[in-house]
This record gives sequence, C-alpha cells and structure tokens, in this order.
Amino acid sequence: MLRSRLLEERLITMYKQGDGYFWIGGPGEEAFNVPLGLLADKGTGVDHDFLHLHYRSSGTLLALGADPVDSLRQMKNVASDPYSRGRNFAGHYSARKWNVVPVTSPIEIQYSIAIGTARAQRAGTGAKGISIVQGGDAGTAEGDFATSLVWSSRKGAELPLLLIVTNNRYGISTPYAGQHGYDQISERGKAFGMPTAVVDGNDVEASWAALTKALHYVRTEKKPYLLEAMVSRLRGHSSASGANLAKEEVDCLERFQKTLEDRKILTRSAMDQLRDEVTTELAEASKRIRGEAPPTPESIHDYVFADKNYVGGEV
Amino acid sequence: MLRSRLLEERLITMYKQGDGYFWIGGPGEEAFNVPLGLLADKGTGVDHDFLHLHYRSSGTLLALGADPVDSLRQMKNVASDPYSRGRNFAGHYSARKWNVVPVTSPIEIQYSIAIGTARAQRAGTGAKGISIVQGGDAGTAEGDFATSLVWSSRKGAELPLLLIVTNNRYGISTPYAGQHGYDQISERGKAFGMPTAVVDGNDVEASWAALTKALHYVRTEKKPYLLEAMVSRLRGHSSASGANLAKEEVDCLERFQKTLEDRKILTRSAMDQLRDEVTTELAEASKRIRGEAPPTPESIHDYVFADKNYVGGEV
Amino acid sequence: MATMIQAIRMALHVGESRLGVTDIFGEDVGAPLGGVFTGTQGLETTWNTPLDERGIVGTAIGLALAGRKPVAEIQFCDYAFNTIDLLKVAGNTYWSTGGDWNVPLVMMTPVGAGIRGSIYHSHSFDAQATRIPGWKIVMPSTPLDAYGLLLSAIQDPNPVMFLMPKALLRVKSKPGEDIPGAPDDDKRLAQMIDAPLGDRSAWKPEWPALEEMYIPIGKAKVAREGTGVTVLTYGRNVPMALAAAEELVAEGVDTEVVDLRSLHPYDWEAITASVRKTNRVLCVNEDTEITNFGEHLIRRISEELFYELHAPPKLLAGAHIPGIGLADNLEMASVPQMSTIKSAIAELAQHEP
Amino acid sequence: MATMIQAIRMALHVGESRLGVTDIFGEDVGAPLGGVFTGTQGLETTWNTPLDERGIVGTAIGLALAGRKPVAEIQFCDYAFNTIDLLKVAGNTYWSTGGDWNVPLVMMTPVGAGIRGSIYHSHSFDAQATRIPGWKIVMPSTPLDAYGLLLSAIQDPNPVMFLMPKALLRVKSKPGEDIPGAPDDDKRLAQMIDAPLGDRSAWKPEWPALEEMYIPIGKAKVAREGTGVTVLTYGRNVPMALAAAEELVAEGVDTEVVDLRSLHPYDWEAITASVRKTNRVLCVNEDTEITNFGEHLIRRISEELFYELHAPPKLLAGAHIPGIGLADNLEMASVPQMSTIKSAIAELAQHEP
Ligand SMILES: Cc1ncc(C[n+]2csc(CCOP(=O)(O)OP(=O)(O)O)c2C)c(N)n1
Ligand SMILES: Cc1ncc(C[n+]2csc(CCOP(=O)(O)OP(=O)(O)O)c2C)c(N)n1
Ligand SMILES: [Mg+2]
Ligand SMILES: [Mg+2]
Repeated sequence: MLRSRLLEERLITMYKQGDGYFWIGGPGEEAFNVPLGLLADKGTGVDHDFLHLHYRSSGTLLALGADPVDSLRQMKNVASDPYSRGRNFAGHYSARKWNVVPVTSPIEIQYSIAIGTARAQRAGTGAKGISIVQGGDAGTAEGDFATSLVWSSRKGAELPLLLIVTNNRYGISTPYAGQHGYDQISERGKAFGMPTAVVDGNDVEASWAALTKALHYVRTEKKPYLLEAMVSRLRGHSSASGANLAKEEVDCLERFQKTLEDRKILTRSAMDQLRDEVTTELAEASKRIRGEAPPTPESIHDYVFADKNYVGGEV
Repeated sequence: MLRSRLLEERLITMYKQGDGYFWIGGPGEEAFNVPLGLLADKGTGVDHDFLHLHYRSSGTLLALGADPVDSLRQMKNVASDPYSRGRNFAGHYSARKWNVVPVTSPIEIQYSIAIGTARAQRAGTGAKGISIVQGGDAGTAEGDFATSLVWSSRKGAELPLLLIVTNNRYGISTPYAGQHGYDQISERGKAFGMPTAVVDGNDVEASWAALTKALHYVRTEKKPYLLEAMVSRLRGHSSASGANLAKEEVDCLERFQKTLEDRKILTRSAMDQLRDEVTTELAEASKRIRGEAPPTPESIHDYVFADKNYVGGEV
Repeated sequence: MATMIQAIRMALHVGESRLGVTDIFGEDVGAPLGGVFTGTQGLETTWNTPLDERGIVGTAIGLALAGRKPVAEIQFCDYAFNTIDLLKVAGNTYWSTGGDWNVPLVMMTPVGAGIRGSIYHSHSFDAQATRIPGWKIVMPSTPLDAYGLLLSAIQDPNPVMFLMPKALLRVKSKPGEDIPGAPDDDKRLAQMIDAPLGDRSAWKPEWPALEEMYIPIGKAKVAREGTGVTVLTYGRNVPMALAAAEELVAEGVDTEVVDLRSLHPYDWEAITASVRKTNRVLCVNEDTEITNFGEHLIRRISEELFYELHAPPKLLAGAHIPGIGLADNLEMASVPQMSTIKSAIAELAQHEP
Repeated sequence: MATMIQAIRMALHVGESRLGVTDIFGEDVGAPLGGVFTGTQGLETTWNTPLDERGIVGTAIGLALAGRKPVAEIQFCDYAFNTIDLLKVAGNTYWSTGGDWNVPLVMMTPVGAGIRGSIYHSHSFDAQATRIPGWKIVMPSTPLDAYGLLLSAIQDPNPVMFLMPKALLRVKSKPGEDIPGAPDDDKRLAQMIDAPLGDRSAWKPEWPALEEMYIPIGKAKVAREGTGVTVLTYGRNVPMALAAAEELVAEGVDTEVVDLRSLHPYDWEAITASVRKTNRVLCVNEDTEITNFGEHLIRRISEELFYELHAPPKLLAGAHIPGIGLADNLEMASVPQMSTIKSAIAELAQHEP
C-alpha cells in the first residue's frame, strides 16, 4: 500500500516537473486494490484469473509483482515502457503474463469484454480461473455495465465473473448525488439474481474479507457477484484537475498505519523509514529513466498486425 | 382490435401475393396496444404524450385514429405512404400530428430517445404530456434499455416516462428462457426505485386497468414507471419466418370476442358481420392502391435537409 | 455447386472441427434457426446471444484474449454502428500494448442492398470497416472465394471482418469453382447440410469430406482480363461488372474486372498492374459516396499513377443520402446497377484525352 | 481578442439568451466545472448528464423532436464511436419520415491532436462525420469563425456537428477578428466571463453586449490568396498551412490556403475556383488516411477537374495506424506538422508536368 501510494506521488511529481504529460491513478484506493492483487490467482490463460482493471489500479499491479519503475517509464513515455512502448497514458497497464487485460481509456467497455474471458471459463469448460472486472461509479451509467449484468446472469449460462465498482462518488467534476436512482450501485445486481455487497474500501481488513468472500463465491459457484467498494479520491480526478490533495477525503493509508501502530505491529518510525527509502528509490529511478530512449518516429508502424497468435499459445 | 387484426391479416396477404417485400406487425398484441392508443393523450408538442413505439404497433395507431389504408400504402411502398413515402417497411409509423415519433428498425434505441422527449416534459417545465416508450423483451438486453432506466430515475431529476416492455417470450427464433437472469423483466426497474407491474396483455380489461394506473402515476408524479405486458406472437416474428399462425399462442381477440358474447354485449354474428365488412373494405383498398404511383427514382434526394424547423413550430 | 451461404457454413464446419474455432455466436445463430441466412445451421459450437451487439463484440474480444477462437456474427451490418468503439479496440489492442496481446477473432456480417431490405437491411460496411485500423477486411464475390477467405480469416492471428454480400448468398458457384470435397450435385449437398423445414430438433448434418483451401488475405483476383478499362470492385458488384463487361464486348470495349476480395490490406500490386495496362479506371461499390473506400483507391491512383491515366478516374458508388428506400425505384436509384456500371465503363472507354 | 473557447462560450450565451437554446448538456458541462475546456462556464441552461454518450445523443434527439433546442457535448470525439447508430438516426429521421420530423440539434465535440493526448484524446472525427448523411458539419479555425458558425448551427433546423479543434481552443483571435460586441482587451474579457479558480459557487459571468454574426454553413474562406498551389484544409491545420505558406514565400512559392470551415455541405465553388487558378492541389487533415474525407475531395477534383491539374493531387493526412501515441516523436510522426505541410506544398509547386 505504501509503495503504491508513493509510486502515485512520484508520478504526480514527474507530471508537475514536466516529465510526463498526464497523470491519472489510484491514491485513495490502495486499501482495496492491493488486496485484490494479492488475492487474485495470477498467471496466464483460462486457469488463472483475468483482470479487467480501471485506470486507478497501480496498487493491484504492484501487489501482483509489477516493478514500479515500469510505471515511471510509462509516465515518461519512453520506448522501454513495457505496457505500451510510450504510446499510452500512465496507469494504462497491460500484462499478458498475469492475465492483466489492457486498461482501456473508454470508460466501461471492460465490462463488455470481461464477459468474453468469463465465458471461456464458465462451468463445464474445466477452466480453473475466473474473471474480475473493475470500474468507477459514474461509468456504470454506460450500457456496458448493464451488458455485463445481463450476460453474466443468464439462467443456466451464468458466468464466473466478479464485477467490482469502485465508488469514489465522482465522475470527474460530477458528484454521485443527482446522477443515480438508487443509494448503492450494487442494488442493480439484485434484479439479476446475483449476490451483491458494499464494502468500505478504505478499510483494508474489510476489503480483504469482502474480496475473499466474493472470490470464493465466484470460484465455487461459477456465477457472477457484484461488489461495490466505497473509496476515496485523494488527488482529484487526474492531473487535469490539478492532482492536489483532497483534504476532506479519508486516507486509507493513514488509517492503516494508525492501526498497525495501535496494534503494535509496526512503529511509526519504522514506517517513516520505509517511506523515506521507497521515496528515494523512486526519485532516483525517475531521474535514471530520463536517460532512456524515446520511441522512434518510425515505430508508429510497429505492431499493427500480429504475425503469430500469441494469446493462442504460439511463441 | 378487430380492425387492427384484420389490417395485419391484409398486410400478410399483400406480402404473400407479392404486393410488398416484408411484413412485420402486431397480431397478438391488440388487447394491450389498442387500449394504449385510446388512453394516450394525443396531440402535438410537449402538452400531449409522446409515443415511442415498437414495430408491432398498428393497434395503437388505429386507436389513435390512423387510416388503415395508409398502412397498406406503406406495405405497397407507394409514394402516397404518409409514414415514409415508400421508403420504409410496413409497421414503421411516424405521425407528428399525434406525437408518434418515428418507429426505428434498430432495436431499443427508442428508449434512449424517449428520455429526451420526457426531459422536455419533466416537473417544473409546465408541460402537460408525458412520454411513453415501448419495445420487445429480447431488446431489453441492449444498453439503451438500461440508459432509459438510469436517466429517468435520477434522484431529483426524475422523468415522466412510462416504459413498456411487450414480452412475447421471443426475439426472432430465440426463446426468452436462457437469455435472462430474472423471471420478469420488470424486476429490473426495482433497483431504480420505480414502480413496476406485469400485466396479462392478452386480457383487454386488465391491460386497460394496468395502463390507466401506470399513466396516472406518471402524469401525477412525473416519475418513471415500468410496465411489462405478456403478449402473444400470433404470426411468428415477421414474413421472414413465414407469418403463419402460431396455434399454441393465446389469441386475445378470440378471448375478447368470447367475453363480449358471454356478457351479451355483442352477438357472434354481429361480430362476424363486422369482420366480413372490414375484410372486404381492406381487400378492396389493397386492390385500389395497386394503382397508386410508386416514388420516382429522383425522389431519393428529397428530404435530406429541412429548410424549416417544423418540430420547433415553423409552418 | 454450392451457394455462398453453404460455402460459409462448410468453412465454419472446417473451422470448428479442424482449425480450433471454439465459439460461433450471435443473434439467432444457434439452434433452432442457425442464422437468418442459414449460415450456421448444423454446426457444433453455435450459441444464441442476447440481443446486444455490444455484448457480442465484447464477448468476441474477451474470448480471443482468453485464447479461444471466436467467430461472432452481427445479424446485419446495419446493426453494428453502436459497436464502432469496440471494433476500434479490437483493432488497436495489439498496437496499444506494443505487441502484448493480439486479438484473433472473426466477425461476419451481411452487407449491401439488392433484396429490397429498406433502410436497415441495405447498409454497406466497407467504408466504415476500412476506417478501423488493425482489422483485416475481406469480402468474397463467389462461393469458393467465401470458403477460402473464411478459412484464412479463421487462421489469422488478427481481427478479421468477413463481409457477406447479402444479394449473393444464395447464388450458386460456377462450374469449376466447386468447394473442394463437396459433392457437385446441389440436391445432394442440400440434403446433406441444409436443415429441413419444420421441426429440426433431431436433424444432424452429414458433412462432406471437405478439403482445406486458403485464399490469402491481401490478394485480388483478375475476374476478367481486358485491356480497355479497369474496374476495381468487390462483392455484389463483381458479377454486375462482369455482366456489363460481356455486354460491352459487342461495343468493342475490352474490360478488365479486378475483384479485390481483400479490402485491407488490399492488393496494390494488382491494381497498379491493371491501371498501367488499361490507363482507365472505374471503382465500383455500394457504400455512400462521400468518404468512401473507392475514393481512397482513386486518391492513391491519382497520386501515384497520375501519368498513367488517360481519362479522369471515376467512382460509381451509393448515393450520398440517409438510407436506401424500399420501393424498387428507390433502391435501384441508390446503388450501382448493371446498367449504370455498363455506361460508366463505356464512357471511360470512349473518353479522348 | 478572445480565445476560441471563449468565443464558443459567448456564442452559447447568445444561443440561450436570444436564439432559443434550451439545454446545453453533456459530461461535466454544467457547474462546477463548465466543461473540461471551460466552454460552458457561467451559462444558464447547462446540466451534467450521466456518463453515457448514448444517453446524451438520445436525449438530444428527443429534446429536438419535442421542439426544444439542444446543444449536446461529447466530451471528446474519441468517445462518440459508441453512438454512430444514433448519430445516423439523427441524420436520417427527416428523410426516413418523408419530411415529417426534422431534428434540430447541435452536437459539439473536441477533435484532433496537438496536446499529447495519447490514444484516446487525439482522435479526429471529420472522416467519420462526413460519412453520416443528413448532418451538416462545421469546423472553425479561428475564434470569430467559431462564433459565427456556432450561431448558424444553432439556427439550423437540421442536426449540425460542431467540431472543436482542441489544439486551437486557447489560441487568441487576430487583430481585426474580434467577436462583435466583446471587449478587445483580453484581460477585461477574462475578468468578465472566465470562472475564477477555486470556489465559484457565487460567481456569475458579466456578459458583454454581443452582436449576432452568422457565418453561413457551406461557405469556405480563402484564408490566404495565392496562385501557385491550393491547400484545402480546415481546423488545426489552417494556421499550420498559413505558416508554411509564409515561409515558402522566400522560396518563391505563392500558396493559396482555402479554409473549408464547412465539411458538409462543402463549398465546391470555392474549391473549383482555386483549383482552376493554381492547378495544383494539396488536401490536409489529421484523420487517418484510408477512407478519409480529403480523399473524397481529391476524388471529385480528379473526376471533375482532371484537365485542370498540372500535378498529381496530394493528400497529407494522419498515418493509417490504430492510434496516436503519447511520446512527442509518436504524435508528431502521426499527423501533419507545419514542416510536412511545407514540404508537400513545395513539392507540388516544383512538380513539372
Ligand atoms: C466512454 C468515455 N466517456 C468519457 C470519458 C472521459 N472520462 C474519463 S474519466 C471520466 C469519469 C469516470 O468516472 P468514474 O466512472 O466514477 O471513475 P473514476 O474516475 O471516478 O474512478 C470521464 C467522463 C471516457 N474516458 N470514456
Ligand atoms: C440493434 C438491432 N439488432 C438486431 C436487429 C434484428 N432484429 C429485428 S427484430 C429482432 C428481435 C426483437 O425481439 P424483441 O425485442 O423481443 O421484440 P419482438 O420482435 O419479439 O416484438 C432482431 C434481433 C435489429 N432490428 N436491431
Ligand atoms: Mg468515480
Ligand atoms: Mg419478443
């Protein structure tokens, strides 16, 4: 969690120092997203979980084992960015080795795509993995969210899909209130006969428990489950809105650190020391990658067409 | 109801005799669609009801006062077809004088368009009319149905919209069972806090009552209501599936005629006489319009751009 | 002598029984109907989706990413216009991820006019499709090409769009163009693979011993050799152009008809060779004529082969109007017909520089 | 000296206060933000929609049919590709109903590259838009044109698409091109109509006494007269072409720059006049180059003005790749730049027939 937070802070600093054009990310969602990365069954192919994530998912990626320096590379849009080779914005992860399906900028389409990976894993296929899809609250107004509910819950053809909505009560500048007809988005799952839950995503233990329960259900029943996590948006929407600290929001990291301190699991100074270490490490890394090569102009023509079926297992 | 049924039968005969290329329509929905036309507040502009109908809505149009011969004209695609000037398929009505918004071939988009007319009539505008939208069961899988639920139920910004689903338990060849996660589509409205109801659309009295109740709610509360009518598909999907009689389906007209007879409101022979009269009338009309002129080739370029704002009141 | 729709069905059978196709799906694609044009009758891996094109395209992408081999159908291309964003994603995923995820899927959809389909069963999709980078796009004009292109589409590791010219689906193959392994006798073939009318719950097709045959994506076919005028076309307009060419022989016009077959990537070599030979070029297709794929071809020809042209290049395409009307007069006036193709060729042939 | 985004805001103010505009809406269009580019700050009839582009377009159509005058925004044109079917309906309703219902709405959306917007904030929409019959499509290159075109769009009884060149939104008008009625002093104007940073709940704009000024839809502007080469362009590429033309004066090349302003209907007369004068033509736009609107212009020019051309016509457009990459090198290599426009003009000028 701390590492993920510090990564986002470094990315924001890079943006502010002109080492990147745009920042978007997940400070405020770590207490939920880190457990998600730890609990997912990581690997390649239908026997592991497919992750269709949001653009606030650094916490999940780091928990899966991603190198934070690679996030800096994407921010700096250098050729060595392993997620998009300098093509895409920060936070737009892709990692086939862990079934992390590319994060898409168009809101909510991951919910329509996730029903496809889930279909490949449905009961009877013998596939051991499930699919997990995540997005924001405002985005649930798109038809793709409904597509996901409809397709995953068809009687007799249910899909092993965990639908997650991370509700930070905003879509850019537009507040949750006034845009929805229900109190909680999870209510929309009920009509489709799927179990639903709301969890305080600022509480890491509650998140862990809610995810464990939901994942267990989807894995064993091979049916959909809708989980809504109430989270904070600690740095506003993105760099476009300044990326400054939103003081009115609960900080899950502070809360977790306090718990650790109260329960005497870690001392404040140990935590501060770790913070300093990681901060320095990331600051140095961000300087180092300044020297890495940008993509060449001609490289725009690379990777238009594949000549092998990599996802089909060709190597 | 009888007139509407006989109109559809005539249209099918025309198709079978080569007097038209395609038939689609509403035999089996009359007990619901005729009351809808009678109960709607017809007229032009926001002070009357906007009707966003399905392609099975002849019953509603005739109840509003449409001339059945005009339907034959559309079937025969002659230039005098007032709904589309020989351009569109049978059943694709449009009547600005009665706020009948053009029936669209793409399934379900009427639900996204209806929120616009309803918005023009929402509480506070002073508009007296409401909007009514209708479509089939299978079509509710499209995101536009969800769009309609989301937009019409926003707290504090509710729309006066009656959402109707005519459930004939088929989408072309695909049965209802196996495509949905709930028993009744109306359940989907509950999450959005709107009242819902299911009615036997083969029962004309029940339909009348359900519509009256739903319309009253939408008119007085200026909020959405979801009504699902269980109807029959008496002639299959369209001419593409043969348009033959589906004997296993309940025939609402027969049922209504039996009631009328049982209650001694009309005698069977009086009804048979009416049937014969209308049948002859329509048969003659269909012959007569064979002589009407087809649209000219050059007319394809007409009505690409308007030079007046007719919907805005210019004449 | 199979029809194009039978050829498609046979290719899908080969696909699912030998080439790893795992899912053939779309609205009414599975039993009992087997597709509104019968293209998927009797297959093993078909299933009926909800009525939701966005879900269909999304599912196809997801299945592909999960290592399966989906063939998704959009019932009519007229109903694919709410999915352009998803089609773009299918086309950009390999590029956006710098080669991390390829997206091997096939989308098939009927296109074009010619069946009095009115406004929403007459759309073309070639112009829209060629605007979506990352897709390969093919469109056959004969049953054999349909068979060979569909097999190539199935084997391709990229998203491939297979456009089915609606008006040709029931046209039979010409002698010598039989599907390899299928019986030549059409009655026999129909008995083997066409579902019976009425109850078909107990029916099973008897598949012929089909041979694989691949038509490479990106290769055009000179459907008729000639020296006077080049016609660049595809799909429904190929037989029209061929018929026009035959009629023009009497007028001393020798027409070359190039059937592109692949719209992207297209066969620039074949186009160049033909234009260099005839020095006169007509592009024909049914899509609306502003921002039309034929205009791309003409632009490139004008740029690169300007001094080869002995007459202004010409496009014959659909009228730029909001729809194709139902009445005979309307449909005929909206898209190229044999007669209008014929006069356009004749005019080009007669043009004096 | 207003910026283009201020000019748009002022036009919308005139629209809602005098021309009957009833609803200005879209994602983040209302308070507190007033649009991601500030285009709708301080207006009276704005409101924030759910995050659902299909609902936005559907609502716009419905409001129009109900006799209201909506101006709908799609936050970035990159996110309009899931609504093409609805845009087609807006464009075909008047035609499909044989004149029964017209659909008077305005849709505005930011387009194009130039802000390092990466794959999903760099799309162009001109090629896609010109493929949808029944729409009028405009795209300004100056604040004054933006003002005058938007007022015309609002008054039109048809659907009109107003494409906002993202990279020019903050560029100020040139002397002599002031918005009629707005103060020339930009500080003063900003004080009057730009929302303050921070809490703006109590803020109200002070609107200048604006005069109506209409730029007719369908009329191009000769942005620079010249006799050597014609450049047909619009939006972001206009100032680039003008700068290139100035630099080329030193090389003895006299460039005419035609700013189309309206893409549909477009000003064929102005195009013809310019091509007849210079006999050399370059089309420039940022959209991907296969099935591109510039190809339509070149096709028509090749067909109708073939013998006027003293050099092959040329298109300079976006590379035909799945997206525009973020890194400087990638964006610059993907769409025309001043330097590439300049060399293309020079090459055309030097071409010996
Ligand atoms: C289809 C689409 N429309 C609009 C946008 C622009 N946009 C980017 S983020 C965003 C708000 C998303 O809000 P929410 O779904 O609540 O997610 P959050 O950012 O709050 O996590 C919008 C409108 C987009 N990316 N995609
Ligand atoms: C967007 C779209 N997709 C597909 C079709 C083809 N189609 C026409 S009717 C139909 C079935 C509709 O079923 P339902 O919504 O239940 O209405 P019903 O015909 O049963 O009244 C389909 C798939 C279409 N018209 N529009
Ligand atoms: Mg949010
Ligand atoms: Mg139905």
